[in-house]
Amino acid sequence: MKVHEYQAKAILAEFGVAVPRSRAASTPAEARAAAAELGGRVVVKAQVHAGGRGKAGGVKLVNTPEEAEAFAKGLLGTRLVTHQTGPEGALVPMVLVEEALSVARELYISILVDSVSKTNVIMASEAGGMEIEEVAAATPEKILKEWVDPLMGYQASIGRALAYGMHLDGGLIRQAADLIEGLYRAFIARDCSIVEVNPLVVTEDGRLLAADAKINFDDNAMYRQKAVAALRDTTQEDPLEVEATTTGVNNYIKLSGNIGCVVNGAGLAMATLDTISLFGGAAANFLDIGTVNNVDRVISAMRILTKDPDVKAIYFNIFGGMARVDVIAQGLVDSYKQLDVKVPLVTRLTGNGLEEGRRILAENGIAVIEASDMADGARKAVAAAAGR
Amino acid sequence: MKVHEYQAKAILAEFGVAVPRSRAASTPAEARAAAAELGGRVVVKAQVHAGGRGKAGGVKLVNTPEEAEAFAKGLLGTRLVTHQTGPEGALVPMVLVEEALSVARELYISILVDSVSKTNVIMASEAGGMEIEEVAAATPEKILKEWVDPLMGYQASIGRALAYGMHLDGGLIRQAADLIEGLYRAFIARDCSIVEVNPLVVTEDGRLLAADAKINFDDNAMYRQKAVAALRDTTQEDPLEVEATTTGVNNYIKLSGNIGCVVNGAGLAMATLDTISLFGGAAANFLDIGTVNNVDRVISAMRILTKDPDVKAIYFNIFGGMARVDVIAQGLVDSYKQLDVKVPLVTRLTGNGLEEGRRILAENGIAVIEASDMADGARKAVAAAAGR
Amino acid sequence: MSILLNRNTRLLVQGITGAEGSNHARLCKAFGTNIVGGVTPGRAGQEVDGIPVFNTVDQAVAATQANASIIFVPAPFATDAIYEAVEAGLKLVVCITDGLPTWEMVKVKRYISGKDVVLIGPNCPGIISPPEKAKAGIMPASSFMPGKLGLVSRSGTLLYEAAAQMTAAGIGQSTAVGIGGDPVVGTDFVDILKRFNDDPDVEAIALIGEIGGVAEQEAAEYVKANVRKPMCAFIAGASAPPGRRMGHAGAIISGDSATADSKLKALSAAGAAVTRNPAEIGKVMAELLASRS
Amino acid sequence: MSILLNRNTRLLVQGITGAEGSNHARLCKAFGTNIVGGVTPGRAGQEVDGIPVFNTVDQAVAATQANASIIFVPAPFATDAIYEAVEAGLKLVVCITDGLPTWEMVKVKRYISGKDVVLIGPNCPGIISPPEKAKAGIMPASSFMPGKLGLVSRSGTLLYEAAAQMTAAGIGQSTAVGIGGDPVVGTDFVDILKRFNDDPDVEAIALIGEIGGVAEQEAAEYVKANVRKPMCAFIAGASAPPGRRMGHAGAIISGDSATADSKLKALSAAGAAVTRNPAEIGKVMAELLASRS
Repeated sequence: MKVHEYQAKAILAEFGVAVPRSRAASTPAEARAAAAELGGRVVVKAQVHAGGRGKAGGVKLVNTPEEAEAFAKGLLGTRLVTHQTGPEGALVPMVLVEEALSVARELYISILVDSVSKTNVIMASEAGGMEIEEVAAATPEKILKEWVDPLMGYQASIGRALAYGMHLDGGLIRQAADLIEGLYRAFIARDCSIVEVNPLVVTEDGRLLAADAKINFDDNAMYRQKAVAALRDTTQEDPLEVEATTTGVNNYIKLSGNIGCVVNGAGLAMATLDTISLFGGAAANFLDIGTVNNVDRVISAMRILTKDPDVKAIYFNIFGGMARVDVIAQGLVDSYKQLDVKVPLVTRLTGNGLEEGRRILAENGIAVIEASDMADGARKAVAAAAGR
Repeated sequence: MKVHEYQAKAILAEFGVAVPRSRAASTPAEARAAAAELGGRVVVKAQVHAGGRGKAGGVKLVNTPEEAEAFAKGLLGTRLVTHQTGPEGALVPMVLVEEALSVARELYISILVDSVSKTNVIMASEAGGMEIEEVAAATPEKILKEWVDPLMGYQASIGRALAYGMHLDGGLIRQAADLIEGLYRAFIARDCSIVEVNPLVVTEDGRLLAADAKINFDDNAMYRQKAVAALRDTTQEDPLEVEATTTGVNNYIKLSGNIGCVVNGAGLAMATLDTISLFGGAAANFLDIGTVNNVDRVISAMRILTKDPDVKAIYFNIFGGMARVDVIAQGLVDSYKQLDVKVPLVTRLTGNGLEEGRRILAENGIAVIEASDMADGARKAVAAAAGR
Repeated sequence: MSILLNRNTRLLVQGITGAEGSNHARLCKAFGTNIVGGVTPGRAGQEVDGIPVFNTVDQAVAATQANASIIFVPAPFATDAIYEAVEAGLKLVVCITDGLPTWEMVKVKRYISGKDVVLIGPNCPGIISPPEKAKAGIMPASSFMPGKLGLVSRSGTLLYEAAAQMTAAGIGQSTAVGIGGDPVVGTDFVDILKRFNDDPDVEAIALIGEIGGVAEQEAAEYVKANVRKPMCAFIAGASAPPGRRMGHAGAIISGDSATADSKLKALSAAGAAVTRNPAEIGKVMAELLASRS
Repeated sequence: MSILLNRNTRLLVQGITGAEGSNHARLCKAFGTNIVGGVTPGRAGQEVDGIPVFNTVDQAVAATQANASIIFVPAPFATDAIYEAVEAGLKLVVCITDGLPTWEMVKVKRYISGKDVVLIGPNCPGIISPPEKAKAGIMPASSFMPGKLGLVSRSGTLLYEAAAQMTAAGIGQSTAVGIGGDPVVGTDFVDILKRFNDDPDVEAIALIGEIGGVAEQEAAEYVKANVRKPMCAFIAGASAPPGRRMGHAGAIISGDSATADSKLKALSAAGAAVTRNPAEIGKVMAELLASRS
């Protein structure tokens, strides 16, 4: 789960992380008032769940409250297109009005789980303000890494090592160590999957501030992070993806092809997409229906697929294990009763509950294009979507 | 560091531990008001830093606020003598007025560091209400132990294992698990060295309550437990021990003999007491003067010893290491200037700074009975204390 | 004839009275697994399909001498269930439960490090050993048959898929392990590959990976240095768009090394026969075995 | 000629710019110890007695190839100092600092378990190896002389006391270790006894224990099963009243096994010559050696 920059900064500030003075505004008038309160000269930043806002015209340094209001007016309620949003762009529901900083240096800090050591790693770099992937590619030696033992937790020497490694000195060492400790405490306490501060700014007057902040949260931990979960902004997500999560279809991702897929298991779902791709087709979505204990989730999945105008054929690839084929079949039957399914349905069914599932489909007269294996299913789905 | 029962219960309650309803009272009138508020039928308990209050007459079940007041009046400001206080007893500065419980069962729970596994252990027993040492001696199989991995912290299965092990059932399992988790969280968060609930009571109406509670704290952690440190009640300590801690002589313990000892190092200090004992004497105190960086601590130690009317001779056993003999010697010189030292002084000095130390003592005309080794010193101290 | 699990394994089912726990306890037992007990707090004295239920793992171990467990408890209780199993001295713990916060597994991974226990999962289908008639997992037994193949997969359903293809091609399995799709799992590919490589009864190995993480690259390094048995591999997610999460939290492409392509190349360079078609895993293995014999 | 420490040890001093750190850095160096650097954050570029100071242990290791450290930082910072040293890959860490909360050491003990590092202390006098002219500690060097005795003590000053008696009796020391008086220390008696027992250059062993805890009982068990070298022992605190804390938090008599008497009996039964007189430790050892030769 993602949150807006203003929400991320509020969370980090709770843990003592130094952030610029700022106010979030949802109307141009609020933006003007915020700018006035902050002294007039401010940065106004579009709040969207995507990077690349600056190049896309979503961030502006202004000198007066009136300019702040005007810029906010041009952003709020519009859709901002960045290189991360896709052509449809992302709705701007809020702007962040923030004190303008006199920037002496731009640094970088992030925290995430290291896939090699399987523990939390804090990365820092003197090359702030650019994408860390670019830094990693061009000057990997500029990326410092410190791992945190999960037993010992954060230790002050970790922050010091990174601070000295970024060639800070004097009072900035202590500021950096405190800031990094705050980031780490937030990372643990709020079950983050990534905390990224880029840039981390050293101001001309010797302050160290998280000038931008990005937090993603571990979806699996939201059951114990109710306050975080409440920050979800569904305007920033694909409407079908929102519907999926609200109807229990947790692993749905909208893609750009035309074959709607329903698969049980994430790995099999990915492999299904791969097979479709091998046969020259493209999936309209990724959908792992998971462990199906009742038919409702099948109906929810079918409802989403029938709402997607891109879908020209539906492909069910089910290997019955914890999920049973007969439950899937009953769900399909009920879906055809409740929904107006207009596109052809290809099924590749096997595993637990197969015989019963086949019987249910046949008895209820559901017209399916049966496939013998997952390659056959992909081939038939590609053909069906092409109208062949 | 120790605290009173009422303070221990307040700390545990912060962590969700179920305790009886109660009010602490420092005057008989407060005790009466508290009893009235709690319904009249209450237990009034003397608050002293010692066990064995019940047998010593410090605890009474009363039926009316007036009885509570009368009992409190007889206790407050007096000294209660229990088997743990010594003959001088302990001042009763407060009483705890507590709801009377209908007790169905008495259990036992404690948390401390296990000296074998070097990790925290939670002990539980169905044989509550008696000293755990007696249970350990008589029926060791009735003591359950669960160790807590410091990395994983408390896990619910630990409390369940203890709860089922004590043959609780139904809703008491959950109550016990919650209570034990609360105890553990308090143990860690407040840097306790022991948390003991004895008895842990199951009431006739199915509640599980910490009917008594004892907490000792890790003195080494008091720098980060300011709120706990503020609970210290010096009325419960030997006045000389209080003076010792307030003047930087942290490891002073009053004993029953007549040879005042000043030693550097806890092990050497214990060995010094052992040697005195071998020669038929008895130490008036244990005193580890630690690492002496200035003469003031020597003067403070000497002041305590000269205030102790039991002390008939003083024995300095110093092996200069981190502590230097010359600093000790200068401290002795200053002590003789500032204090009225009437008893003979035996010194056994060796190690770092020895020559300089001897010179300082000689130049200042301090009359010492020099000893060649620690046995010689003990022998001479025993003789000096006996007036020989 | 198998790794980790065999006919002598004495298996507990943690969460046995739940819907999934009771269902799969029955299925595992029906397959032949030596299930000696189940654990659900408050349910001691009950039975599930003739299997006695205990309140705690300790009590179950005391009564049954169990040495392994399979966990079906909900995610918020799974860390505790793993802890309880490990503290009770079980040597094999299979955690089927999905949805554990990553931080929980970071701690658990550190916790079991150096201990004499193998944790499989979480978010995994478990283990099956057809020759031993032993299953600590949720895989459909009908897709498997006894043989000499060692099969390991991050994905559950792809494990079944690959096994079914192998079985259809006449290639039986010695042990099949689903290690789980989460970013941090108890046992990684390398741990399982070592066991397969060291087991003289395993004559061939199949590995089913996914995009994201570095487990397949680590596996490739190990294979290159150590494995001389015939081996095939497939990596799911070649067609996944970068940066999106495909169900398994581990499957985010966060750099070049995490792509299906780089993983396949690494495994191929290590000597494995690789395929980009998940429908042909069995065929590739069969051809490889035929070419070797 | 020694355990843990020798003339090739490359020692760092953490907290070298403090009063104790700088003083003992000088004394250790004067004894002959190969001190290669010191660490105090913010003091990089300075020198203490010619020893270069670094901001972090990592930087010091990179510049000096240090492989050991001695810690003098105040108690609130000692856990971090130990962590920094261990993470930097040092193989020997000696923590002189006293006053660490027990919970910190419970965590540290678990943390270093299984790692390739030896932590001595905290609240200890450190290690000295007279034949190697190496000292990572605060003991007065004049009390020690080279020889073949392995000496280990919980108490610092009793270590000096015992060493001085040995030296006076002509019994030189190979290595002397003060393991520290806290309830939880990095290295216990048994760890040191094993090293002494395995070192062919150690011909005799002296152990100085205290009341409280079970370290001496564990030592006795090990000695009984393994040690055939001449050994003597003293336990401080025979005259201590039960239940009072005698300076060392570990020295609370909490049961029969924690008394001086039971510890002496256990060590005696294990074959050690024991004495109840701390002034006669050297004499007892000398008599034992004389009776053996």
